Amino acid sequence: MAMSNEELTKELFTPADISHAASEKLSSEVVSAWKDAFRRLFRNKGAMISLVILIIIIGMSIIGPMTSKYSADDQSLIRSNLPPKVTALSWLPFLNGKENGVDMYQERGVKQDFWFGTDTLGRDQWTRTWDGTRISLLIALIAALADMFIGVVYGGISGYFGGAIDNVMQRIVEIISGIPYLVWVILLILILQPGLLTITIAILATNWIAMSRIVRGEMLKFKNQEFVLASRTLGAGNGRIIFRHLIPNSLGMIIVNTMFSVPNAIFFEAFLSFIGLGIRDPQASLGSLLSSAYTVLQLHPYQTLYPGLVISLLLICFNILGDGLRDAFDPKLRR
Amino acid sequence: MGNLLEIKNLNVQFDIFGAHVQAVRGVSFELNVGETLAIVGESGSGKSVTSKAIMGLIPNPPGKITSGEIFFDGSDLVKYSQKQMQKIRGKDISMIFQDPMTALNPTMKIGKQIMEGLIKHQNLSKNEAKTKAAELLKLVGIPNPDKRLDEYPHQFSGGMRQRVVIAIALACNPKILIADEPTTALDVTIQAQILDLMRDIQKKTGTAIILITHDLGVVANLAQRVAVMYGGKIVETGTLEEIFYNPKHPYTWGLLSSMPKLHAKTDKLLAIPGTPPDLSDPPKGCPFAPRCPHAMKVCVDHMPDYTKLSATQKTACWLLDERAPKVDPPATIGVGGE
Amino acid sequence: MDESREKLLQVKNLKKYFKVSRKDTLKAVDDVTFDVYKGETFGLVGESGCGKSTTGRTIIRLYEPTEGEVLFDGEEIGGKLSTKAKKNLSRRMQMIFQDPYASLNPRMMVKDIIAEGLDIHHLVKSDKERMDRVYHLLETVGLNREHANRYPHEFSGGQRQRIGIARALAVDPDFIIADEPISALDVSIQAQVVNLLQELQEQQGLTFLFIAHDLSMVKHISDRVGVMYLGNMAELAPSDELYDHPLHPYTQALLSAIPVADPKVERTRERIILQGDVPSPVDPPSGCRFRTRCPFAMEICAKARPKWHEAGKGHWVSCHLHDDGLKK
Amino acid sequence: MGRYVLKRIGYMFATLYVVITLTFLSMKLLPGTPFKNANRLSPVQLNQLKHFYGLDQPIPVQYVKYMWNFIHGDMGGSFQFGMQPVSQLLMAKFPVSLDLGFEAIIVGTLLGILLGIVAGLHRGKALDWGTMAVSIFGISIPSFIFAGILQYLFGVQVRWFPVAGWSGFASHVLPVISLAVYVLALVARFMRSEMVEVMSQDYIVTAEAKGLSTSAVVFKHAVRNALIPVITILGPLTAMIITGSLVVEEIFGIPGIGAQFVDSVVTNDYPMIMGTTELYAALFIITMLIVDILYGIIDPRIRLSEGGQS
Amino acid sequence: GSSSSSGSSGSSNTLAKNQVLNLAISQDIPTLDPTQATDTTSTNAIDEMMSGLTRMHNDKYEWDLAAGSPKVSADKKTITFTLRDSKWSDGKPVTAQDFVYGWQHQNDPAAKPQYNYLFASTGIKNAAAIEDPTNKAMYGKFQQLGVKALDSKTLQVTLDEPMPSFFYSILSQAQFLPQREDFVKAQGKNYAAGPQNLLYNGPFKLTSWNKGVGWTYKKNPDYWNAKSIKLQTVNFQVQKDIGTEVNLYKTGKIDTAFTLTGDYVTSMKQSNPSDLKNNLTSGTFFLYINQKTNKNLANLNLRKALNAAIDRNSFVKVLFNNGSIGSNFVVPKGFTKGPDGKDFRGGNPVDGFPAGNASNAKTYWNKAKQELGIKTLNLNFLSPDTAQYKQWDQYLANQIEKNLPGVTVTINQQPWSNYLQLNQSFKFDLAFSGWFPDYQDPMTYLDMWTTGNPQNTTGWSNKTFDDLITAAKAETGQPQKRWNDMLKAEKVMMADYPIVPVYQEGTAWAQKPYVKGLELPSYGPQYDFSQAYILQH
Ligand SMILES: Nc1ncnc2c1ncn2[C@@H]1O[C@H](COP(=O)(O)OP(=O)(O)OP(=O)(O)O)[C@@H](O)[C@H]1O
Ligand SMILES: Nc1ncnc2c1ncn2[C@@H]1O[C@H](COP(=O)(O)OP(=O)(O)OP(=O)(O)O)[C@@H](O)[C@H]1O
Ligand SMILES: [Mg+2]
Ligand SMILES: [Mg+2]
Repeated sequence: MAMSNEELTKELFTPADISHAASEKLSSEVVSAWKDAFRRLFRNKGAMISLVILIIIIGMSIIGPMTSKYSADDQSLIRSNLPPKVTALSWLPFLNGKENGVDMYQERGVKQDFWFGTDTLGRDQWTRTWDGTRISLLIALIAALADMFIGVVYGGISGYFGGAIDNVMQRIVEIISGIPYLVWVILLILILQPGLLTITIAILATNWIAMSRIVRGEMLKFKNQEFVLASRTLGAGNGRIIFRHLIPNSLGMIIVNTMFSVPNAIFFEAFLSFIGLGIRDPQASLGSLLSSAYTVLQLHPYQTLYPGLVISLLLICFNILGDGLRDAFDPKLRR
Repeated sequence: MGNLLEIKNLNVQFDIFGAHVQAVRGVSFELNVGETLAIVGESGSGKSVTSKAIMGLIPNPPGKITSGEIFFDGSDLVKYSQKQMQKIRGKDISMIFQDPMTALNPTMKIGKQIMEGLIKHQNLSKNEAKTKAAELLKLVGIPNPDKRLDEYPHQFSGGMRQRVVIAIALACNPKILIADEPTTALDVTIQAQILDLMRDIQKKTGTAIILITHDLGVVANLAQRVAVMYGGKIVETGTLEEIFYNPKHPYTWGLLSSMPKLHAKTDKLLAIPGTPPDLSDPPKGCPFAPRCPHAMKVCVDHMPDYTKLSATQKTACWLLDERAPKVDPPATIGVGGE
Repeated sequence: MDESREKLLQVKNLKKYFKVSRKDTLKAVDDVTFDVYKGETFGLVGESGCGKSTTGRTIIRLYEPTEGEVLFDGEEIGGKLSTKAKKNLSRRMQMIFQDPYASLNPRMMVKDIIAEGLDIHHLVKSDKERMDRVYHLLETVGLNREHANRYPHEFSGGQRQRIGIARALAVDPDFIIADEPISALDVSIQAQVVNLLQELQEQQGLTFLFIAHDLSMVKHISDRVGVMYLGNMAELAPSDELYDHPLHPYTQALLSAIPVADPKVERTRERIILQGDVPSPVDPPSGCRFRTRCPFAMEICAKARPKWHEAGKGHWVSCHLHDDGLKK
Repeated sequence: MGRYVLKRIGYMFATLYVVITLTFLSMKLLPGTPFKNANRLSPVQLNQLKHFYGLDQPIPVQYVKYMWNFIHGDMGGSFQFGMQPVSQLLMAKFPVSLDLGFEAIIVGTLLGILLGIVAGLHRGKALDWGTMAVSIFGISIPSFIFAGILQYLFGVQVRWFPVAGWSGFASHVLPVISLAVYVLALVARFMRSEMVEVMSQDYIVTAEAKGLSTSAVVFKHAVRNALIPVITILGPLTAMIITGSLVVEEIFGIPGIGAQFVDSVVTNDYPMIMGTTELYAALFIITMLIVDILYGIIDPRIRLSEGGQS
Repeated sequence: GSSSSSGSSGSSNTLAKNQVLNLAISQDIPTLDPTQATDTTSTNAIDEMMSGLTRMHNDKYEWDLAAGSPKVSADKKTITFTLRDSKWSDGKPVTAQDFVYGWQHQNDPAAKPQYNYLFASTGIKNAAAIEDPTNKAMYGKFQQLGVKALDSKTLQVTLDEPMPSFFYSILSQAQFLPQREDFVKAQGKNYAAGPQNLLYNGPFKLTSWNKGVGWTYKKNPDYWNAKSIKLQTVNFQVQKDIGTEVNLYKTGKIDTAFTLTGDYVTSMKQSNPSDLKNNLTSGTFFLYINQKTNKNLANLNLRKALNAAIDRNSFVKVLFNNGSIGSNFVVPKGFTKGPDGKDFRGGNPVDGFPAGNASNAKTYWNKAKQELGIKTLNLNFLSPDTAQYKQWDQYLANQIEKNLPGVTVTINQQPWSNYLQLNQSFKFDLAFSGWFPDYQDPMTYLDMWTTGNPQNTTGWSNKTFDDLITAAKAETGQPQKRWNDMLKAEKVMMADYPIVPVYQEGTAWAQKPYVKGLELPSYGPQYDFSQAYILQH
């Protein structure tokens, strides 16, 4: 109506050549549901920042230890409990190697800088922190992977086949979850030997329940969806239905849940370390670093600070990324 | 009859994922006391958004009224604060929603859900409200109302729930009742019950009704005036007879002829090809142009003005321009009117 | 109808019960009998929950029938089937689903959705052949080649429904069960799909079982119509016959309840407004299922189940009012 | 309802029985003996001690004996506590843990619900962001670090609260906070997403269309419905609290059962491990039952007689 | 009082009106039943509340209920004590019969005693036979134990062997206390369950015991020596976490913080330097070397190399900082004095037998490699899994790996019960362990290393050593010769290095300046309140 009638020429009033195919045209780009989800994820600033931080932390856990000439178990009591020092940044109050105003490096005659300081046995906290990060991540990874597999398989079988199989499998889950997992884990660790493997097994033994519930729910949700029925009327077998239809559609939830089970594993290992059932010495994990640093929290707070910072960052990032993924995969938020 | 409600050039926009969905684009209409106005149109054409805008219930974010006025009893509701709107909602204007299964709070007793509005707007005591609620249930045809008040929605069938929703909407004798697809989710036999009920009630209370639907049968049954929406705009409006027997917009034609006739044998339905426009990137010209069998070059880039065809009928189509070629409506149109 | 026409599908006393709890059995389909002739469209109508979908799904073997016989092309397909027979059946009998959003796997490309049947039955030898078939099918349903590499969520409801149809057509079936293929679509789009189905039937000689609750559409598309109520078949007749001379009180009520898109007709119509709701199929009324809402209910209706009998030529009904014994 | 509860209680005992049996068997897999001074004993003396406590009998016999005594309310004596009856020790310490956990759950849940409501109602705005930051922080700091910092800041530095102990209101503050943070964080997150979900439901629009005030819509309609899924995490949360309280009890010197449990596991104090496990399991199962019953109370759709959620 | 942390005002010399001492302790009292007590917390508590014939004070025994030196027969096998007048807390006198019952009860299988082997170690007549389940004739016949009440004030003890030198000091232990038969029987299952379920005859009475929280002693006015006791009240609260204990101390909630280690000592040194005290205990820590199942470890040079590889001085200074000393000996410093009045460590080298330094270690290791024909060696290092051990284990393992190139050490931390099992079944190469004395005599450190002794979990066997120990055991009549034999035995043993001695434990504690006279003896109970008092502050 912005246009006055005069500007409209008679010529405009002839039939337009509008093909109906044109109205069926789609925007030019091909977008899969996955791409769509990831695109939404990429638009989520929080999740992206978390992802970047995670990648940096993972990178540091691999290259971090190499940048120090000290290995994780390189002890020297002369270097015991040195505060962090970075000569280039020594104008910063917490990177000047001073504790209570005394330059500990001078006092002990230590020339080398320790960026994150040292622990009581004189080990380089920088190396140990990144080493520990790697172990913690490894625990998380193994736990998440296997948890994913056990949980997915268990939940998948239970949900897909349903009926009596489902009934029996759900009773078993009920009993397992009727026992506080802490109890099982501790007993398990005692019966086996404490260490990386045992912790992993212990986490596995109980962690998958949540995943199995979710996958079962997904199976129940999808197995009677019309696209699955359609595939069945086309003569598809169980294998095709499970691997072409059900799993791809549940994968979003599986990934999201994994994102939340990763921090759980890290957290749990830290807790085990605190009660003395964590990783085996002299290996370090973030949890074991924290639990030994905790005793000197007031005396040498920096020993807690750096592993604490890394573990918190890790958990925060995984959580935010998990939230982001959940939003990205939420069908309700899709257009 | 004075204008009870007058909407002028309403625009509503939703901001989602970087896109701006222009759900309603310059909608104007008025509603008179005691009449029933039907708004029909394609899914996504902005019917519900228009009605929610009247109620002041556009979720914000992501939605907002970008411009326009909604005059109710002479004052502009768009300018009202939430508090002021709360005084109007449920009392002067109330609303029934499409899906009776989800429109009731599953954890609250039916009685309480009906009483809430009464207590708020009519300052009734609890007991008075309860008595009134029972009366309302009776009015909408639910037997045993006193007992039923203490039950939960899940103990009601779909048709009964829709009656409860209607009872809630009618509780305070509203001047306007907006019914957004009140029967779409119901079976035909139940639908007939509900339509009957609504007509009865309007007779008794004189409430003006805005009936939103895409079922032209329902429109024919209940409405006096009709507005046809397409792509966020009202493309044609008129009385029931004008729209059914003398429609001028090709979309209205398409709508009417794509319905099979129960009493006349049609060989082939007249389908409207294509799909409705994407409102996040609405067409510059007539939104129906891409699907219109009579589209002209002008339609693509220029939105037509309304042409006043009678005191009551207005149509926005370039075909009505004197420069346009003469086009006849499809043969099936107007058959009922002989 | 011509008695000599070949029966493609025979459903005899079909029953499908679901166990919903330890004590309760839901009788979704309870003793339903009908035939579908080659090349015709058989319409199935009824209110929500009356067992239309269950009937369709039981025929196509998504559900095991509880009781009864189903013969397809003269062969029994009701009981246990060999894998080969099942596969064969799944080529000849196909289904179109109601919900255009739920019936396409959002994680698969359109070409893979359409070609799924081809893959399962190894109907194509090369990738090129496969793509050719897909393109052809897309064009058949009025879409174009570009759409092959798209994902379902990019399409509108009508387009999706057409993809669903293409998928069903891919295996060259003889018989298609269309379970409310248009209920979820816009009025203006419904016609597109209905027209498409009719065209396909003409071109390919398909047979349809068309399930819907929209009687006007069913009447438009079907040759014969069956009306279901609460798991039972209430009435079955050629569509014009049914609409012009409904025998069963339920059919009559149903027909009168449909609002007609014509103000004058609406204003003058006499309606039969049924009271109350459909009873639960877990605990259906004794005798005639409809008696609780029937304006003409008699004593006998509570006691005996009305017989399924032919009241006129090709006009079947199950009602005591029309029972020969009672008519007198 | 009554029958359903009875059935659930039946299930409960069955689960408990399995727990007891499994714990008993795993006990037998634990290496070592429960005798602390075993290094000073000759093998003969050691065997003698084992004989005193019936540990030399075949496992089935021990099992039957244990079950027999258990049914009769005798859980045996604790090896690390000079054979003091386990039941007495548990009764002395368990209430403290229960108290701590209960306070933490209450505080954490209430605050978490509140925060979740606030965040959910201000979705995408600063308040939402801030609340969720607090919440994510809460689940990202190991509780022992958090407890240590709280103790140092508020116990040693500003001295508002006692450093340790479990007597009087002031002494509860720090441990309860340390433990409640996690609960709060988890509940807040859940509550937020439920609020967002519920606020977009049709019945909320219906309520708004009645002209109810915003607070009435939120508190009378939204919160109750949003609470339903939140209740389901209370079960797993009690389990979390068990782990958390173990740490917090140790740091704040709270005479609860947590630290005791680890000690008993480490010293092979069989009767004590069994007793504590049984108690934990019972608590856990009862919580689940309560949660289910609560579920039915809050959500009328879930008729308990129909078996509730599967 | 909640005065500020340093308490510098507490230098007055007047006694405080309220003689109250507040303490924290890492563990609740496991049991107050003398028959069940095996651990220090229990025995300490029992010791505060009960009196036996003797009482340890300043590392020496003093006569407690024994009125003075007993009559000792010529063969030193019969000892007759006269009891002084003293009362139980219910007013009844303590009699010789109470001792007889107490001792017999300790040997009654029905009471399920856990520490009764002390009677056999002490040589009480028939004790060994009564305690031996394989001895069909005597087992469980506690009536045959060599203890008799001649009258209510006279107690006669008969021994199988001549009286050992530690005889009087061991009599102070919980196992040798009197118990009242009527009371024990009346209480039955409830005996010692709480303050009301006990009779007291010692310096303090237990007035409250809140399980898991703490307990309170009040001075016992009926104690025969009550006038020498100044403290009115001692409060204990249970705190497992040392950090919390230190915080409690700093905020003035407790008057003494015990068992400070490394970092906490440093922390205290900064905040309350003048409050810090330390002391040497008689606990020794060492590594068992398993040469029974690991044949490489049977090589002397390898064992010497292991001994030389560890820098003990840095270890104790940096990681403990509590007065612990590096050790190269078996019998600890300041534990017992010989007949000549000289400390045992005065007889053999005071600081032990030189183990050598890192370069010696390499030399030994090279020799060992040659002799054994190996290049590398992996050692399984068994240790208890208690928190403190973590750091120590890592240090020791690292020292060995660092100074003996080619040796790798795998740390295997196990819960105590499992540790014992693995240790006794020789499933380790090196095992970290500590030893606390059973009685005040070097023999408690030495005889365990004899061939076939169950505590000798090294597999080391040396005839000369065995002979010297046997001789010394028989020579109770010749104290000096016995002493010399024991000195010689230690020398023989340390020439063979069947173990790697690491350190002798010290203990550091912080004590407010107004707390005086609190003793932490090196042998006997952990702390001794009998002389403690509180100054005004
Ligand atoms: N809350 C919302 N957020 C984003 N977009 C919205 C929202 N509500 C409506 N829209 C958009 O506004 C447009 C008009 O929607 P509206 O609900 O008014 O359609 P309608 O005509 O009522 O259709 P239907 O017949 O399907 O109910 C649609 O494109 C829809 O996507
Ligand atoms: N898998 C199933 N398990 C249990 N009950 C079922 C199942 N499928 C259908 N039903 C029940 O059977 C009855 C008939 O269902 P059906 O889906 O066949 O009805 P319909 O006529 O297709 O209805 P609609 O028009 O709503 O699609 C309903 O009451 C339904 O709840
Ligand atoms: Mg709408
Ligand atoms: Mg259906």
